[in-house]
Amino acid sequence: MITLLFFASLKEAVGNGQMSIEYEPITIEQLKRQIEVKYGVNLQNVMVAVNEEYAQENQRLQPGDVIAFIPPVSGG
Amino acid sequence: MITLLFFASLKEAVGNGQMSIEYEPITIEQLKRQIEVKYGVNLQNVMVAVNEEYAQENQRLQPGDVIAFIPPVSGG
Amino acid sequence: MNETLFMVTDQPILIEDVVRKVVRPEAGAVAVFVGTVREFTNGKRTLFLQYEAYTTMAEKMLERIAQEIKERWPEAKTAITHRIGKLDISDVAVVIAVSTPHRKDAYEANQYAIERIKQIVPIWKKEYWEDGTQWIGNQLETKEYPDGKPKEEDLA
Amino acid sequence: MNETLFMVTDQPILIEDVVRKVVRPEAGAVAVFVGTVREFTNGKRTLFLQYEAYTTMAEKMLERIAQEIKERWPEAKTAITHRIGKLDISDVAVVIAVSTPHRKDAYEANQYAIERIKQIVPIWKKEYWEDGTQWIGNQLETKEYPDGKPKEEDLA
Repeated sequence: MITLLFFASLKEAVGNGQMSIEYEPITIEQLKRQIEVKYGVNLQNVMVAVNEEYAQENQRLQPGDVIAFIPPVSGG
Repeated sequence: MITLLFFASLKEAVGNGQMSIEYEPITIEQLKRQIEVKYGVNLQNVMVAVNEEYAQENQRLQPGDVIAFIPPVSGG
Repeated sequence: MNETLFMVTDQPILIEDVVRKVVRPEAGAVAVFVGTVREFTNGKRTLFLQYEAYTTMAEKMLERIAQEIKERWPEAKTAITHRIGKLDISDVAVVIAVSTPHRKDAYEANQYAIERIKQIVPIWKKEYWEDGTQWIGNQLETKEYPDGKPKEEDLA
Repeated sequence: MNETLFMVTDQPILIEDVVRKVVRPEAGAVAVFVGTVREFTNGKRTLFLQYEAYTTMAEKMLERIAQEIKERWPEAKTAITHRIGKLDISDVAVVIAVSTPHRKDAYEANQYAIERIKQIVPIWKKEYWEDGTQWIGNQLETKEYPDGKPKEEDLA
């Protein structure tokens, strides 16, 4: 299983902050395309964290990963 | 009357933080010379405030003035 | 002990508490940044804000910022608390405290911390105005993205 | 109200109190400087400090510094409290809070304030070491004058 987390504007667009999907040996880039198609969102400038660390687009998912989609932050 | 105030190291050197002297129509520079002679202190780099404002050496005393001798400050 | 140096909380922040974490005998200077909720931004009146965080990661990123500071200013000690949830005008959203032996380093390291918070810490704010709401989209608070989609050049 | 913005006190300083004086709806940033008593200076161990002030003039000079800040950063609001009397290691000696709409100004104005305090505010500190005491003589804390007589070039 893979856990997906969505925050802020993305959470509202997707309609859910957290969901689980079946594990597939794909890259983050490929996962982003899937999400974009499924939920009609644009993830072009959304950063992705894998297990609470920012990750590169070409990183491949591992079983059990927690994948967070992080729109531009605005804390402070 | 003129009130004289001494602080920090100067207060210790003069032995007193506050004293009154008779008014004389002299400048601050002349007053400094008098104090230096009387108490054996060096006021070369001591600033002088008249009525709580920094003053020039050539300013002349006025009756009732409060003259403060201010060694280099070290607050903060 | 270190875990309490970097906190995301839904409770009001006591500035005193954050500062106390970095005061130590070898440091004479503490630079503190207090970020409060501003009422007007570009002429538009904010009623209140809602902050949301990816809390566990946000605390990790705050700690990373402190590590980066340590690399650049080895004598610095940093503590940061960020509040989330509903915040009213003038409420304290973030407190950053950096202590150093000499004050110039404290100011510089503190400014570094707030800049980095706005770049890498997963916390978001939603503005509530009289005529609507909006997630604020980019790190420098100068633009809004009605659909949450910043342009590529804004993420450089 | 203004009179409480600039205080010399013999009581412990609450940082929260000083910051609260400058928080306001139009300001989103408060830069705060907290000066604490450092244990070691140039390798020499301080046991405690004694601060003395020409209190009425010192408060006037703090207010003058705030006016100077206002001239340079018109949107800034400044509050400063300086403690006097006996201070132990890590005690808070001074708190400077400057609020501005945007943070860069707050940091700059705050640094300006502490530099000016060390130049014009009539407050003096006496260091107590294991082997003696000394009034600290010049504004930049880099030299000592055993007899309280700095060289002319130090007052430039």
